[in-house]
Amino acid sequence: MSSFIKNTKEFNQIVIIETDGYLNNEGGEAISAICYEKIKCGQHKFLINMAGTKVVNSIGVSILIEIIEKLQEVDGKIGYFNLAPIVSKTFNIMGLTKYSTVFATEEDALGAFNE
Amino acid sequence: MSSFIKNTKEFNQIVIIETDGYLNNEGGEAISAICYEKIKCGQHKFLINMAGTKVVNSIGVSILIEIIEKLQEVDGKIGYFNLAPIVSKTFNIMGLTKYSTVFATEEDALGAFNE
Amino acid sequence: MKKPSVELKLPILPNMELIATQTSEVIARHMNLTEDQTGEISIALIEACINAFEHSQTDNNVFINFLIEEDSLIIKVIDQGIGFDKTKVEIPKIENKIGKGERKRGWGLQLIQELMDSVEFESNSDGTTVTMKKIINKKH
Amino acid sequence: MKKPSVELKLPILPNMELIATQTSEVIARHMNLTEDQTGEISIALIEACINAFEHSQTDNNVFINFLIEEDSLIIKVIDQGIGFDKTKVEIPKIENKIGKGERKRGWGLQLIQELMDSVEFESNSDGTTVTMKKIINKKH
Ligand SMILES: Nc1ncnc2c1ncn2[C@@H]1O[C@H](COP(=O)(O)OP(=O)(O)O)[C@@H](O)[C@H]1O
Ligand SMILES: Nc1ncnc2c1ncn2[C@@H]1O[C@H](COP(=O)(O)OP(=O)(O)O)[C@@H](O)[C@H]1O
Repeated sequence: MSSFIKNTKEFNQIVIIETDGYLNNEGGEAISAICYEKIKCGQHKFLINMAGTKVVNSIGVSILIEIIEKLQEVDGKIGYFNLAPIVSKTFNIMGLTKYSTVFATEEDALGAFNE
Repeated sequence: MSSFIKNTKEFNQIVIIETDGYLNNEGGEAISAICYEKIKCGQHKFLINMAGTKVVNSIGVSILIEIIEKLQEVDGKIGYFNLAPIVSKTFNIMGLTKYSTVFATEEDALGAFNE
Repeated sequence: MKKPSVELKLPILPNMELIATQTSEVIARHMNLTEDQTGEISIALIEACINAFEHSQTDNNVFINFLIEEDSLIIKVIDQGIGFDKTKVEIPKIENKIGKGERKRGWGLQLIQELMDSVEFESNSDGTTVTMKKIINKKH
Repeated sequence: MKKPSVELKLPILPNMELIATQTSEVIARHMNLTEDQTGEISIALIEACINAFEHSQTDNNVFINFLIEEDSLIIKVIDQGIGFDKTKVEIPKIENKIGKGERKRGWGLQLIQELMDSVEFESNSDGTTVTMKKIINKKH
């Protein structure tokens, strides 16, 4: 497993992935590998805890767009929490926030995804 | 107060100083300013929590040697805990560990200083 | 007195753009920039470096110059790559990328322009120079 | 193929040595060095930079070159300062510094030599070049 993935857990049918370090091409692919695997097994709610990710690049974030697209096919969704302000800003500029949600905390995220 | 000093507290006549960031000249002087002030008021046991200090330079560490010297005059002592391995190694090479003690944790440090 | 500058020469290797951002963070602290501005510069710089790396030969280098001015930070990212015509680059929209099997990438220039106060491109077949400027909001 | 190198040109400003260590940390990660070796290089480099800054004119620059070899990392710190005679520098001992009103400083060269695998000094009145080498222990 890539060292970019710090931890993966499941909770109430929600997959929560915790990242660590630079979200680049490799980091994005490490996330998508997990998501695609879990989608095959019938999961379709994903949350990413990005507390450990202080810096991203647009290639890594583009891979999140691929995941969003894939999730539309299965009526799934993805969200993020614990984002550094600049990561949140980058997601905004790229428009991810039109198709997925940035939450402040894990609690907020789980609350919304459990509905 | 310098932003290098994250927190200062007193506990059982022991002054505990928590640092944050690069221990350079300025950082060293921020520590010594507190120590000299407290020595004037009769304190002479000091512990430094260096969890937030991942990098040091020899000028900053030399100021700790000045503090050790000053503490000898008042029969006081100084110790450190939560050191990054390279900080601990630097203290060893410079010989600080002959005149002061590196502890693994706050608990160990307080235990030894309370005796 | 001469204005202080920091210059980097980076090889084309994975993640070397992090040297550029780490450098910009030290400079930002020196200039007493806000955390927001520091982050904006970091991401813009990463994107400019990735472009420079991606369109260069592996034996080339990428040069990054930071010019510390009184009220701004000017950063030049210089490559010896194949060059490009900025006017031909489409502005990306996520609506056009999702559900259409389109290439998801193409955000670098857009991010640079949104995150910096001014950006200039000089490009020809010998390479590209991106000049980005951040006007300083001092902390407090 | 040419060996990859990273080159920095730093101005004489407070804490600019952190650019050098941040750079060495990115390179160390690229080379898959252990945390111990990464830290040793960081501190040695800080000390070499501080010396270079301290003995240069403020209008000068300090140059740092990292040469990434198969089994070692070679770092050169080059200043245009006043130079010095390494053989005249005393080896510091804490016993001689405590309780004697002596200057507490004088540890930089000692740290560099203890932390790196080999160190060479070339110095004359036009400046000093310190060449330090770390032989790589790969992780695992
Ligand atoms: N430094 C450069 N050298 C050559 N071409 C470049 C450079 N920077 C950008 N380009 C061109 O502009 C396009 C858009 O760049 P960008 O917005 O960063 O997105 P991406 O690199 O993901 O395609 C690139 O696909 C490339 O054709
Ligand atoms: N790059 C340099 N240029 C000129 N003199 C130097 C340089 N590096 C070291 N020196 C000399 O060597 C002495 C010892 O250096 P060092 O061990 O780093 O301790 P310190 O700098 O604290 O005195 C310095 O005081 C200085 O006289």
